[in-house]
Amino acid sequence: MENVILYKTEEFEGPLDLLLQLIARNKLNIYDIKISVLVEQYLEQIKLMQEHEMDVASEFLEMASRLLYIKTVSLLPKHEEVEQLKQELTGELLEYQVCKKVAETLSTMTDGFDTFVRPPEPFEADKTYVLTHDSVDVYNAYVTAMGRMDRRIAVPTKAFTKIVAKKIYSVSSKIIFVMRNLWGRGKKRLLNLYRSAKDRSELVATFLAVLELTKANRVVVSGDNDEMEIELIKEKKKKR
Amino acid sequence: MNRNEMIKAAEAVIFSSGEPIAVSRLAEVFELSPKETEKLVSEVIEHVENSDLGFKIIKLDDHIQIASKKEYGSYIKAAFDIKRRAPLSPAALEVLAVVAYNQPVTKAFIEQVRGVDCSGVVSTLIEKDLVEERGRLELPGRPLLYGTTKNFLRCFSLESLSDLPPLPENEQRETDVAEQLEVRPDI
Amino acid sequence: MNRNEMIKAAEAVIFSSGEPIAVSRLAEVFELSPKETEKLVSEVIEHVENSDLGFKIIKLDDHIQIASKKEYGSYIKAAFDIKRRAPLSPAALEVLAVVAYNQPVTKAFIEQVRGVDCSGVVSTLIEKDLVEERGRLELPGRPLLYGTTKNFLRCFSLESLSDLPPLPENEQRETDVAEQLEVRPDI
Repeated sequence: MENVILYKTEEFEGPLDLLLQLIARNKLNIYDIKISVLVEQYLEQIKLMQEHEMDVASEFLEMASRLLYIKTVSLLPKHEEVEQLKQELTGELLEYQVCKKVAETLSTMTDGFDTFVRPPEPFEADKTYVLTHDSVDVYNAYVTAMGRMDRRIAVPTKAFTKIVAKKIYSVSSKIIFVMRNLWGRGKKRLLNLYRSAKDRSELVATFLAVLELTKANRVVVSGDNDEMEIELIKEKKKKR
Repeated sequence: MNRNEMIKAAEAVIFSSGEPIAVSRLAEVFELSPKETEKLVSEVIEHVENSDLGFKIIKLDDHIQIASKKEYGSYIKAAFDIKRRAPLSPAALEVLAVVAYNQPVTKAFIEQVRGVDCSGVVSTLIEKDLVEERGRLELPGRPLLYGTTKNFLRCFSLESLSDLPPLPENEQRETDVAEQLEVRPDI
Repeated sequence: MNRNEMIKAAEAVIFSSGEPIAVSRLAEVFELSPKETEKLVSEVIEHVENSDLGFKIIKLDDHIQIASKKEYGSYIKAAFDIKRRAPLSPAALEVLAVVAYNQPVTKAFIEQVRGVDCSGVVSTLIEKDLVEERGRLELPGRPLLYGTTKNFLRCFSLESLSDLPPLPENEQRETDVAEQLEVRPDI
């Protein structure tokens, strides 16, 4: 077993919490995050959660794709965007760190819920509402309340068609795609694998597939930037 | 625990109880014999009495409770009356509106619409005689149904529910949503 | 009415109310100016304090309430069979922290800070009467706003929100981020 962190999902309050713990564990600088280290360990952790058949909240996956996106962008020759993306993440992490600290302080301030109050004295009071309103007040309140409902309930069918219509690429299908590409020649320029991708979803899936294969010691990636090559590891070369 | 502390602890217990509390319960809590408890109770009564406050401890048979002194009843009533004149909160008004336009409805329906728990608001509206119970829905769990009262009509200058301002276009959708949620009965 | 009587009448009103009562309501009941009412309130607090009872008068913002003294909590729990109240979960404390320091806030703001959905936690905090609705934000969708309750102040031994401990180090940044997100209203 590698040096993985054996946390349980329940111990993370969310992806930001997980990131903060990884940053602390690796003594990373929160103001200048080493995205590659973070991505690797973050994905490792997600995989661990999935292996333990835990329900990985969508927020964790969302953050995974966000980290991967930052990493992808940083691999591009021109990557001015990276600094901004990293700064945004740093900002969120700092903000969340403050939130955690305050929560801790608050927890020391409770009276342990040890003070008690009592209900009002049973008093033969007539609490009947006496004010009068215009009937339009009910109407307005109703429209306000329903306005919220429109968003909560009426949205689904129509709003999701776009998302549903969009093809989602699975990582496993892309693993097959990468392997098939490498089978004959055994070596290929990494950028060529991405070239056929039609949208971001496919790009991310291919990228994840490469990461998966690297981790499983099936392929090795070498070189840098657009000269990067991906090579299939032959059975006998494979470590243990 | 010294005597003074025990008296104060007993006061705290009696205070926290909204209803009269059995003397035997105090005996259990402080692990005292009936006789010792009697003594504790009389010391508590004496302590509160001597403090000369706006409320006192009263003993009814084998129960004990704190109550405000009768002579201040008019002030208490005045405070209540002022409270009665406070207008409805926006949250209460919204819940009332959802009940008015969809009655009879379950709490689950109101919560679905507003996205937050509404038990407290519904009880307040019942207390104010703006909303009332209307039987139960014949579904698993038999949830209570709510509707508006006559006082509601009066407070909102309506002669009947049909005088409620009509809803625009989406009245239809409204019904759809209710059906979709399957919490609204066909009545 | 002489001074002593007025103090006792105020005690009766505060006791009878059970829930926190607005100081302004006392002003109305006793027909006093705000300044005179403040004086009356401090005399009431002093009177009850000096009586050395098992309960005390606490100030919560511009409200006052009688509550049992903390040190007798265990006896109250024993008497009424109240299970040890589970401490708040870290998630609940985090949401509470965001609400307390930024109120009024929308759920979207809380989720932005914590990076996770918080509907369930917010409902729980509302049920525990630590958080309450505070109207709606005038933005598309008119999202609900949330703030902390008086019960929150009591449970965290605060007289008012200004007693909250100062934020650690990057207080300035905090505000910047809030502005950047543009979900927080200027209030």
